[in-house]
Amino acid sequence: MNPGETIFDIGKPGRRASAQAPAAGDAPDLPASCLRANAPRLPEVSELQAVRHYTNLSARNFSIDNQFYPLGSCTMKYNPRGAHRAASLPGFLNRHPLAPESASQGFLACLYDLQETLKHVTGMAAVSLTPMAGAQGEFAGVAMIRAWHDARGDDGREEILVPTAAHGTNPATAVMCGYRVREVAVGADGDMDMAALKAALGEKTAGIMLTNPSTCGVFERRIREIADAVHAAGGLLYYDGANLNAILGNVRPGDMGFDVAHLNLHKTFATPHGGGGPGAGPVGVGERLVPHIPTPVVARDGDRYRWVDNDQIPGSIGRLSAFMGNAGILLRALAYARMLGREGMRRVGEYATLNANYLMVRLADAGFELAYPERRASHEFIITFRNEAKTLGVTAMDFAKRLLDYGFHAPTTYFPLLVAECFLIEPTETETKEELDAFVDAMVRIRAEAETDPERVKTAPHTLPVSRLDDVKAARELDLTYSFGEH
Amino acid sequence: MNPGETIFDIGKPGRRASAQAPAAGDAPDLPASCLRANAPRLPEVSELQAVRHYTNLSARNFSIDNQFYPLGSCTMKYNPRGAHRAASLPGFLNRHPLAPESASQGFLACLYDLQETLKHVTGMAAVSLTPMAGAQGEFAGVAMIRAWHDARGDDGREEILVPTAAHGTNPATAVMCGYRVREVAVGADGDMDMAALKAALGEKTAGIMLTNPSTCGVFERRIREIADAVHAAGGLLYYDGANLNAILGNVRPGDMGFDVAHLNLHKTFATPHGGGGPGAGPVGVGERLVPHIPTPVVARDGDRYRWVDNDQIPGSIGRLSAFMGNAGILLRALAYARMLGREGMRRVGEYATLNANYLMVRLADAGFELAYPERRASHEFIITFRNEAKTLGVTAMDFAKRLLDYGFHAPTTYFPLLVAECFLIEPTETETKEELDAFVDAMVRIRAEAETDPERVKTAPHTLPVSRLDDVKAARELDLTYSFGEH
Amino acid sequence: MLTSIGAPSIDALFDEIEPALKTSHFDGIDEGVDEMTMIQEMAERARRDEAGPCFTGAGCYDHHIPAAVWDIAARGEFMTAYTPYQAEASQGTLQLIYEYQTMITGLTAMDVSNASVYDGGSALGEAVLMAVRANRAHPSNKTGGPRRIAVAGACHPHYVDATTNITRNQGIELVPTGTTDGRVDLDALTGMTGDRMPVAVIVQQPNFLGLIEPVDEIADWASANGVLVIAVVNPTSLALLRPPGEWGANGADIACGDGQPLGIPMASGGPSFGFLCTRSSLVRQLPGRLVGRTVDRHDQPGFTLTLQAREQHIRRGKARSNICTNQGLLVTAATIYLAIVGATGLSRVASRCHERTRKLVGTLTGVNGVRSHFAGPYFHEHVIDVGQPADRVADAVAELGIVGGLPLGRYFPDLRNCLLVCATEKRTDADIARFGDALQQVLNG
Amino acid sequence: MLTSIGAPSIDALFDEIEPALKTSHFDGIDEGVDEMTMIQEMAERARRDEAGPCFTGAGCYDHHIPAAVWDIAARGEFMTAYTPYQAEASQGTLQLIYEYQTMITGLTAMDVSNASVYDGGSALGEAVLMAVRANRAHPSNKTGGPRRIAVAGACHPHYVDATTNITRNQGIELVPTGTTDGRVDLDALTGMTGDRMPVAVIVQQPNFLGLIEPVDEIADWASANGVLVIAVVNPTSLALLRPPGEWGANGADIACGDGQPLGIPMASGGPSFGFLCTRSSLVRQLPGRLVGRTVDRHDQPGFTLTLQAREQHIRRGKARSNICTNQGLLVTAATIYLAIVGATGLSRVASRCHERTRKLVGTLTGVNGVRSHFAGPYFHEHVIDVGQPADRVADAVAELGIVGGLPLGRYFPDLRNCLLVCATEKRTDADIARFGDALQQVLNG
Ligand SMILES: Cc1ncc(COP(=O)(O)O)c(C=O)c1O
Ligand SMILES: Cc1ncc(COP(=O)(O)O)c(C=O)c1O
Repeated sequence: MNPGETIFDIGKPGRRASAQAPAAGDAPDLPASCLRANAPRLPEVSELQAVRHYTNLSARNFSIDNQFYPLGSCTMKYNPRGAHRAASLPGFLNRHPLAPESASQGFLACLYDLQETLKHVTGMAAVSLTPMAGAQGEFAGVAMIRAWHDARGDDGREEILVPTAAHGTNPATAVMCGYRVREVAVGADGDMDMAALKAALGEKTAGIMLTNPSTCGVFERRIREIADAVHAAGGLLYYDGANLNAILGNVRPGDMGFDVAHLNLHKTFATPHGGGGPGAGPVGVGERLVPHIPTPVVARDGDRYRWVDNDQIPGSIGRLSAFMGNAGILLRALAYARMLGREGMRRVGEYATLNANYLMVRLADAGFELAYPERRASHEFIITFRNEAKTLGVTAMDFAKRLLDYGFHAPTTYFPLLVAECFLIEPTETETKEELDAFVDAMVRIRAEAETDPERVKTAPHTLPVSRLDDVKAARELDLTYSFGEH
Repeated sequence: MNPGETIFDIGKPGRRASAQAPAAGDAPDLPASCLRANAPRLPEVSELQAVRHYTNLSARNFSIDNQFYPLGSCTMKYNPRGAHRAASLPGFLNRHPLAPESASQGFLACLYDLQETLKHVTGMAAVSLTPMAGAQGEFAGVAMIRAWHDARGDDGREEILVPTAAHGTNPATAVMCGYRVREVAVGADGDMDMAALKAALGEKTAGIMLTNPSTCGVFERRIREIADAVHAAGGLLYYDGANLNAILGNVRPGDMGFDVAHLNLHKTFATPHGGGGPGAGPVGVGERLVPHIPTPVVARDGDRYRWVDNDQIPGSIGRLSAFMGNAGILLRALAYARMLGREGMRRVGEYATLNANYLMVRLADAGFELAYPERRASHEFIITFRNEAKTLGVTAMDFAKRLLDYGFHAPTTYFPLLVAECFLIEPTETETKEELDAFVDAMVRIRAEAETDPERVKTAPHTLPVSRLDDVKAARELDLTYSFGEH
Repeated sequence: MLTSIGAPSIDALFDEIEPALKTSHFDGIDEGVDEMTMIQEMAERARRDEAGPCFTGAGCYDHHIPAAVWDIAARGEFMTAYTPYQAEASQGTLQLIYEYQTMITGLTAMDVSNASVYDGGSALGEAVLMAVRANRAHPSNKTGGPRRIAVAGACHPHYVDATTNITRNQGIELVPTGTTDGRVDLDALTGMTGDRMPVAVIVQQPNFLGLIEPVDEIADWASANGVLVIAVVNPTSLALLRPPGEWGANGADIACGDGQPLGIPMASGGPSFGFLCTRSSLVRQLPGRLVGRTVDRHDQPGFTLTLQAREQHIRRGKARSNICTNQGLLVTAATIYLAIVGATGLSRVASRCHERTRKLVGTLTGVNGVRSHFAGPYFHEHVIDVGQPADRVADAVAELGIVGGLPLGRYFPDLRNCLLVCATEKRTDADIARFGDALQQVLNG
Repeated sequence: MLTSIGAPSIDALFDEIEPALKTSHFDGIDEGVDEMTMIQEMAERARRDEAGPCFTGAGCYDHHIPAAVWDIAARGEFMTAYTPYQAEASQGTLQLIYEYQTMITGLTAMDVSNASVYDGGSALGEAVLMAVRANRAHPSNKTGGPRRIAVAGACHPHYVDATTNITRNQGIELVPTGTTDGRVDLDALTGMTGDRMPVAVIVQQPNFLGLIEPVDEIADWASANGVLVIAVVNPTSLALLRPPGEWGANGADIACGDGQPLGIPMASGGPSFGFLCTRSSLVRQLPGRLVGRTVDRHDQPGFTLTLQAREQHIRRGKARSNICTNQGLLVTAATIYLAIVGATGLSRVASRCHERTRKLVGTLTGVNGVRSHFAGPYFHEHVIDVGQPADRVADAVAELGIVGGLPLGRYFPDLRNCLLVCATEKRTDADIARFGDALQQVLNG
C-alpha cells in the first residue's frame, strides 16, 4: 500500500461487497421529512480490498504478538488466546444484555465467580465489575468516597490528595467527582514525603489516591503509616490498581489499609489492549463502602444467580454504563484467572518482579542511570537519560524512537513527570531472559550510536513505515477527517 | 526476529506453555520395551514465544490478503471469509468422520447439494467429491478410464495422450495409473496440432487429458472435433478442470464432449491455498463412467441422506483417502457456490475473462510480447521475455523477482514449458482495474530499469526478508532439518 | 537471573515490603487448570445461555457481522497493541482511527469525532459535560446554580441513569420533559424559559420507544434559545434517517451513541463503544483521543494523536475527562464493518430491519389480545401491548426459546403491559412466525 | 475496460468459443444469497450434527487444540498464500515447513520428511510406491511379477483400501498376514519366503484394534530378509512409544501416518495431512515437496524448495508422484501445535489419553454383558465386546447423544459384536460415566 493511502482513496463509486448486503426492503414507511437526502460518504470497496487494506494496515503496528513491548505502567504481557476463545463462545457472544435471568445463568455464574476471585485478590469485602476501564474504576472509587462522606453529612471535605507521581487519570478523576486536587510531593527515595502528607491532611481531606507499587516503580514502604494518618484525618484511601501485577498473589490492597481499589483487568488480568482498549476496571471495597458500590452486581441464592440493582442497594452510586460494563472483558479475565489459579497468580507477581529487577540491574551495570538506585524495582523501574540529554543532546524520546528501529517497542517516556528524561520500563512476567538481554544489547548499541553518530539517533526511526512525524503540524493544521475530492 | 532464527533457536530446556499440558496421567500400563527412551526434540518455548515467532514468520509471506498474486494456472482470487466461517461451525468442526448417519444429516445434506451443484457446473451425470486435490482428481479420472476399458475387456490400450503444454500432474498421473504418456504438439496459435493428434490416436489410445482453456491461456477452439476423433479411436476424454474459472457459468466440459472432469475447488471455488494446500478435486463423470466413480458418495432418499460405498458401486475404483477426502474444503466450496448462485458463477467467468483481456491488452500496448497475439485471453495469458533476455540479459525470472520488490507476487514463470522465458498471468475476477493498472506500471518501470540498470533487476529482490536464494547450494548441501547443537 | 541481581531468592526481591503485608489469604481461589479444562467449564456455562431468536433491542442489536470483520480485527497486530502513543510504530491503529473518524462523521454529518468513549451511556455523560463546558454563554455559568440539561422525550433510561451518575458531582441536573404519545412533550420543552432554560437538550432519535421524534422543531427551538443540542442516535438508522448534523436549520451540536450495531456482537452489551462527534468549533471541548493526519521528516503522509493537551496524561486535573483506555478494538471492528458494507450495504441493512420489524408488528398484533401501543412511524423497534404484565409474558416466551422483547414496566409503570420489540435483518419469516406462535400460546393457551 | 480492449461487450471476449457450447443449463443452480443467509442455512445444518462426547477414534481423534493454534494458522498470510515457489516472497511458509520437517522427524526418529501428502491413507499409498522404487534389489523387479507388500497384523482397513486403489495399476498387490489375538500372525509373516517374499511390510503401531504390535521382531525379520519396513504411526502415541526410527536393530525405512491428532479438528476427517518420513539414503525417492536451508546473495540464511527434480512440475511423467497441492495449512497448524505443547505437553496428552482410555474400558466392562475382546496392552483405543450386534448398539447410544465407538462388523465379520472405543484427554469422568450409563440403558434396559 502507498503511504497514507486510505480506504477512501482506493474506493470507486458503486463498488461494494455484494455478499454483504441483504436484499433491499420495501420503501420505508417513514415520512419523507425524516429521511436522509444523501447517502453517507462511506468506503466503496470490494470485500477483498477491505480485507487487504486492513490486513496491510495491521502490519504497521507494533504489538505484543510481534514485539517486546516494555511499556511501563501498561503491563503489556501475553494475552492468552484461550481467554479470547472462551469469551467468544457462541452462548456468550450472542447473549442479549437484557435477556431474562433464566436464560443468563451461565453468564451470571461467571460474573459471580469473578467478583469472588477479585475479592480474594484485593482483600476487599465486595466487588463491582461494571467500570469499563481504570479511569472509570477510579471514578467509581472516588464517587463512593464522596457518597460515604455525604451519607454521614460530612460535607466540608473538598480535597483529594494525589502524589505528584500519580497517573493523570487520578487528578482528572478527582475533578470529575467535584473535588479539588491537592498534590503531595514524593521524596528522593521514591516514597511519599511524609511531612508533606501530614501538612496536606486536614478536615478538608476527603481522601487520597495512591498506587502501590507507585508509578516510581517502587513499593511505598510506609503504606500502613500513610493509611493510619489519612484515616485519622477522616479521609479514605483509594488504591489505583494499575500496578497490581507487581504484587499479584503476594500482597493485597485491602491489607495495606485501602478502602477501595480498582483493578485494570486489561493489565493484570491479561485482556489485550486492542490498540487503546477496551479494558475493565472493577472496584473492590472495604466494609464501609459496600452500601455505595456501583450497580449492577450479581448475587447468588443457592444455585441461582440474579442481578442486584439500585432498588436493593439504595446508597449505590448507580450504573455507569448502559448495560454491564465491558462484559466480554470480564469473561476473559475470569478465564485467565481460572488458568492461573492461586499459585499462578503468585507466580505472576514474582516473575514480573524478577524480570524487572533483572533488567534494572543489567541496565545499571551497562551504565544507565537509575532514578532510584537504592531501591528494588517493583514490576517496573525508571531510568533517566538526563546525562545523555545534557552531554550528547540525545533525549529519552530519541532513544525511544531508535529502539523502534531495533524491533522493540519503546518504554513509557516522560512519565512520571517528576523524573527528567525518563523511561518507565516494565518487562512483565511473560518475556524471557533472552528477550531482556536483547533489549539491553540494543540499549547499549544505541548509546554507542548516540556517542558516535547522534544524528542517527535524533532522526530515528529509520526503518518504519514513516519517519518521525510532525506533531506540531498535526495540531496546527488540524486534519481529522478525509477530505473527499481533495486528495 | 533474526534472519533464519528458528523456533529451536529461541527454545530453552524445560520451558513450556504451562496452560497447554493436562495433568499427567499415571505411569503408563505398557511394557517398558515399547516405551520411548528419549523425549523427542520439540521446541521448548512459552506460548508467547510460539505466537510471536509464527506471527512474525507469517509476515514473511506474500498472500492474497496482502498482495496482488497473478499466478497463472493457480486462480489466486479472494477467498471469502464467510466460507471459512461456515465450515468452522462447531457442528461441522467437531463431527467425527465415522459418526453414525443419524448424527450426520447436516453434513451429508451439504455434500449432496455440492454434488448436485457440480453436476450442473460441469454438465456431468454424477459427481464424486472425494479426491483431495487436482492431482488426485486426475488420478481418479484416469483410473476410471482404465476401469472402463478393463470392464469391457479392452485391455490393449496402454497410452494416454497429453498435449505438450499440459500441467506436469497430467503425465505424472497417467504414469501412476500404469499408462505410457504420449505427447501431442500444440500449434503456433495455441490450439492443438490436429495432424499430430490424429497421428497419435489409435488402438493403443486409452484416452487424452486436456484442459480447456488450455495452459496456453486460450480456448481450444476445435474441442468438439478433438472429442469426436478421440471417441472414434476408442479413447475417452479427461478434462483437467484447473482452468474452469475462465468459463464458469458459461461453458461446461460435459457439453464439450468430455467423459470425465475434475474441478480444483481451491481454484474455481475459492478455498484458500494455505501455502500449498489443502484443496479438493471432485470428479464429474458422463454416463459411461458412472459405474466407476470413487467412493464414498452421498445419496438421498426423501429427506434422509446416506453414504453410498463400494458395496453399492461394485465397479468403483474405490476409496482414495481414509475418510471423505478434504471434507472441510467441500463445505467451503458449497458456501461459496451458495453465495454466488447461478448468476454469480456466470459473472466469475465473465469478469475473470474481462480482467485477463484488459491486462493482456494493456501489457501488449506497453510493448510486452504476447505469446499468442492473435488470440483472446481466457482467464489468463502468456507474455514472453525472450527479447529482453536476448538483448538485455534480463530473464523472466529476473522480472519475477523484481516484481516482488514492487509489492506484486510474480506470475507463474517458465510454464508452460513450450514458451520460452514466459509469464503466465492470471489476474482473476476479484482484482480491481486500479490494481491491474498498478501492475502494468510496475512492469513498465522494471523494463526501464532493465534497460538502464540491468544489475538492479538481475539481483532482485532487494526489499524482502532475504535476497535471491542459492538453490544450487540447497540441493547440493541438503539441510532438511535443524541440527541441534550445531547452530 | 537471581545471580545477576545478586539476590538469594525471588522472595528477597520483596524485601522492602513489610512481612506482615505478605498474605497467604488466597485460599479462596482455586488451583489453576489447563486451557482445555477452562474452556470446557466456560463452554458448559455458555451453553446454558444459548437462546433462540432475539427480538430484544433497546440499545443492543442482533445484526449480521460479516465474517471478515473479526477475522481482521482480531489479528494480533490490532488486538495486542497499546494506545498509539509511539506514532511511528502505530500507523496501523492511527490510520484506522482517522478512517473511523471520517466514517462516523460521514454517518452523523458532524465535523469531528473522537476515537471513542466507553459506550453509548457514558458517551451521553461525556456529551453533557462537554455541553456544559462549551456553553459558556449560558447564565448558569454566572449564577453558579445547577446546570440543567433537558431530556426531550423518551431517552434510554439506562443512558439517563449513567449520565446522571457521571455528571451529578459537577452540579448538573437532568430534567425530563415528559412525553405525549411516546414522543417529546414539545410544550413542556419550549416552556422551559428563563431560569429554567437548560444548557442543553438531549434528544434520542429514534427514541427509546422506537418512535420518530420531531428533531427539527427541537433543534430549531434550541438554537434560537442558546441551548445546545445533544443527539443520541443509532448508527444503523443513519443510513435511512436524517443525520444529526442536518437537524433543523443548524444541526445538532453534539452527536453520540453506541457503535454496537456496526459489527459488534451483542456479548451482553459490552465491549462495544461510544461515539462522540461535534462541530469543528467545539473540537477542543471533545474528551478522548483524536487522530490527525500530518507528515513525517520526509514529507510523507502519516498519522498521529493530536490535541493531546485536552487529555488527562498531559492536562491532569484540567483535562476534558479522565478517560484514558477507550474501546479501540471495537472501533477497529466497526471501521472494517463500515468499509465492507459501505453505504449501500448499510442502507440495505437499515431498510431490511425496518421491513422486518413492520412484519413482526403485523404478526404479533395479529395475536388475540395484542396491539400496538403507540401510533406513528417507527424504525426497527416498537412497543406492543400484550394486555397483561409483560415481564411474566417475556419469561414465558423465554421458556419457549425466544428472547422476546423488553418488558417496560420497570421503567414506565404505565407501560407494565408493554414489550419493546425489535427485528433486525437476521430475523427470518420463520423466526417471526415462531415468536407469534409462542405469544399466542402464552397469551391464549 | 472494454474500450481499452476494443471489445463491444464481455460477451465478445468469448467469441472464440463455438456458440453452441455456451450453455444456459445452469437452472438447476439456485440464485445466490448474501453471506448472512448462507451462514444461517449452514448453521442450521451444522446444528443437526452437533453431538455429545465422542468416543470414536479409528484414525481421527478429538484432542484439545490450543486456541492459539488456529488463531495464528488462519492468518491471511498463511491461509491465502500459494505454494512457496517464489522463495523470497514465501520465507514464512518455507521456514515453517523446515521447522515441521525437524519436528516430525524428531517424533518419528527418522532422518527426513517431506512437506506433507494428503492424509494418512494416501500417505501409505505413497509409502508403498516409494518402497517399490527404493527396493531395487528385490527379485520381483527382475521377474516382472507382481510386487507384493505384506500387511502385518491389523492395519486400518480404510488405509489398506486407499493404498490398494492407489497402487493397483502399477502391478502392486497387498497381502495381509492375518492376525492372532488382534496382533500380527508372526508365523504367517515370517513364512513369506522365496517367491512370496514381499518387497516391504506395513506395520501399524498401535494397530487398528488399539493393540501394541511386536514391531522389533517384524523389523528385524524384515531387515534380515531385504524387506523394507513401512511404519504407520499415530503421532500422539510417539510421545510415549518407541518411534519407528528405533524399531528393531535398524529402524523402519519409511514412517507415515495422519497428522490430524496434532492440532487439527476432526472436521469429518479432512482436511488433515499425511506425513511421510524416511532415511536419508532414500530422500530422492520421497514424493512431494521438501524444504532446504540455504543462503542468499548476502550469505544470510534462508529457505527454499529443494530437490524439485523429483516432482511432477519438473519431471512430469518421471516424477515420484503426481502430487502437487498438498495439505500445507494443516502442516502449519500442526507445527504451531507442536511448538506450543512441546515434548512435555505432548507426552502429557499421550499419557492422559492412555489413562482415560483405561478408565473408559474399566467403566464399560463394568456394564453387564460387556467385556474386553482382546487381552494385552493398548494405548488409547480398545475393542470391547457388547454381546450383540454392535452397529445397532452404536446407533442406540447415538440416540442418547454419544458418539460411542466404531462397530467393527463391517470390517471383521467375527467382530460384529465389537466396538472400537477411544478416550482422549478431553473425556472427563462425567463423559465416561455418561457413556457407561448409556450403554447400560441400551443393553440392559
Ligand atoms: C497508574 C495508572 N492508573 C490509572 C490508569 C488508567 O487506567 P485506564 O487506562 O484503564 O483508564 C493507568 C493506565 O494507563 C495507569 O497506568
Ligand atoms: C492446469 C493444472 N492442472 C492440474 C493441477 C493440479 O492440481 P492440484 O495442485 O490441486 O493437485 C494444477 C495445479 O496447479 C493445474 O494448474
